[in-house]
Amino acid sequence: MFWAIDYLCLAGVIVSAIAAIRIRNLNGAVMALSAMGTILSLLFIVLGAPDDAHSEVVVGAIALPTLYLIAIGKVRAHVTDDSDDLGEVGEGR
Amino acid sequence: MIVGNYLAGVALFCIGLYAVLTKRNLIKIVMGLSLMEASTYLLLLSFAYRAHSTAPVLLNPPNGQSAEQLAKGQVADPVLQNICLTAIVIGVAVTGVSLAVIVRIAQHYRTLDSDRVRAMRG
Amino acid sequence: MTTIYGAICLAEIVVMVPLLIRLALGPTVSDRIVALNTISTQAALAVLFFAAFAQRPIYLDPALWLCSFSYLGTIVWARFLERGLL
Amino acid sequence: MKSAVVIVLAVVGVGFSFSGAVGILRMPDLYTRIQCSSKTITMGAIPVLVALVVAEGPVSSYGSRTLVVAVLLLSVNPLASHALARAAYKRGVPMWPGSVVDQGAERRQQSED
Repeated sequence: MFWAIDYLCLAGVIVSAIAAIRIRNLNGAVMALSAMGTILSLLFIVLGAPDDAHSEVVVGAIALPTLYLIAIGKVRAHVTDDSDDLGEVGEGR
Repeated sequence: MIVGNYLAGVALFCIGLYAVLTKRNLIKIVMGLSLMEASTYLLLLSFAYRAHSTAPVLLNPPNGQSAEQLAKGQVADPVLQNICLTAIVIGVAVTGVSLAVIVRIAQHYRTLDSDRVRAMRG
Repeated sequence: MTTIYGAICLAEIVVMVPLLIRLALGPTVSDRIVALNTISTQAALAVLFFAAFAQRPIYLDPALWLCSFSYLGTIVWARFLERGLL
Repeated sequence: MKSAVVIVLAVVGVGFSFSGAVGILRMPDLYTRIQCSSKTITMGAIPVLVALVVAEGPVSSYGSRTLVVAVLLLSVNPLASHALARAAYKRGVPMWPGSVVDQGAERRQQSED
């Protein structure tokens, strides 16, 4: 039972990490990163480290995505060129 | 059975390294760095875990054991967990500094493309 | 009884699979925020039942943190979305 | 007897959670997905939490924290869903083309004029 929970959490972490680098919209990639932080904190509890799970919840699931979103919002006002890797920076909603 | 955790940590590190090496957007590169940090946490806690162990807290021991029995070797390694805690805090600081540098780059060069930042061209 | 708790924890993690698919292919950012909100709720339930499965009450506190902080994050991101920052 | 009650409550909760998750995957636009999300949390989480309270007793360390989690879920989740739906509607996230009525369209038209 323990190893099934462990492997399911590992699979969730890997899937959301792949989603975080495959999604072209930057805000969506930040959301996938936040999902990775949440499932990683669950995995930390399964591995017997509740204190690390505390800090991972606060840092990896909330604080880090908010930092990324603030940085993307500040960058979008200044980036003017429209190369195809930047076209999805401010594609809102 | 813990080998699965090691393999997942290695896979996560490789995903982060792929993002750092192939993406051109600077924010995507910092995301790859975050993924590599996450693989580091996963590897440290997998090293700390022993078979059939629980958290290194001696209050309310499970299954009717006493605290002495629990301290004999049924707990995970607390030293590596402390190192992991330090790594998490340092990781968020590094990410914050990287994003601040990226905001300054975008204000100066008007781009996020790492090929167009001319000052670092060798 | 601990077997039942482990099975419930496993089922709550299996429920995350369609949410992860929606997170991966949601067309707008709002869809991804909805999926993320539900993922964190399922993670809190899984933490509660894993604490009952491992018989450690010390594992219960991250569930409280996960509940309160995930909603804080959702409300903050909704505020960003409303101001057009996202 | 207690384990039978726990199993029944857990099957009800997990079934509703899974149906809500499939609804979030299959629904056509954002607003119906938000509706599925709130149904999932209310009808899927509360029976499971009640199962844990029944199994461990309401004054044990498990039961008390479970009740706190239930109060948090019931109070803050409608707030988050409402804030998200309001922000998405203000930003103009499109509805499903087959939807029938949009009661906020007149006010949005007036505010744009």
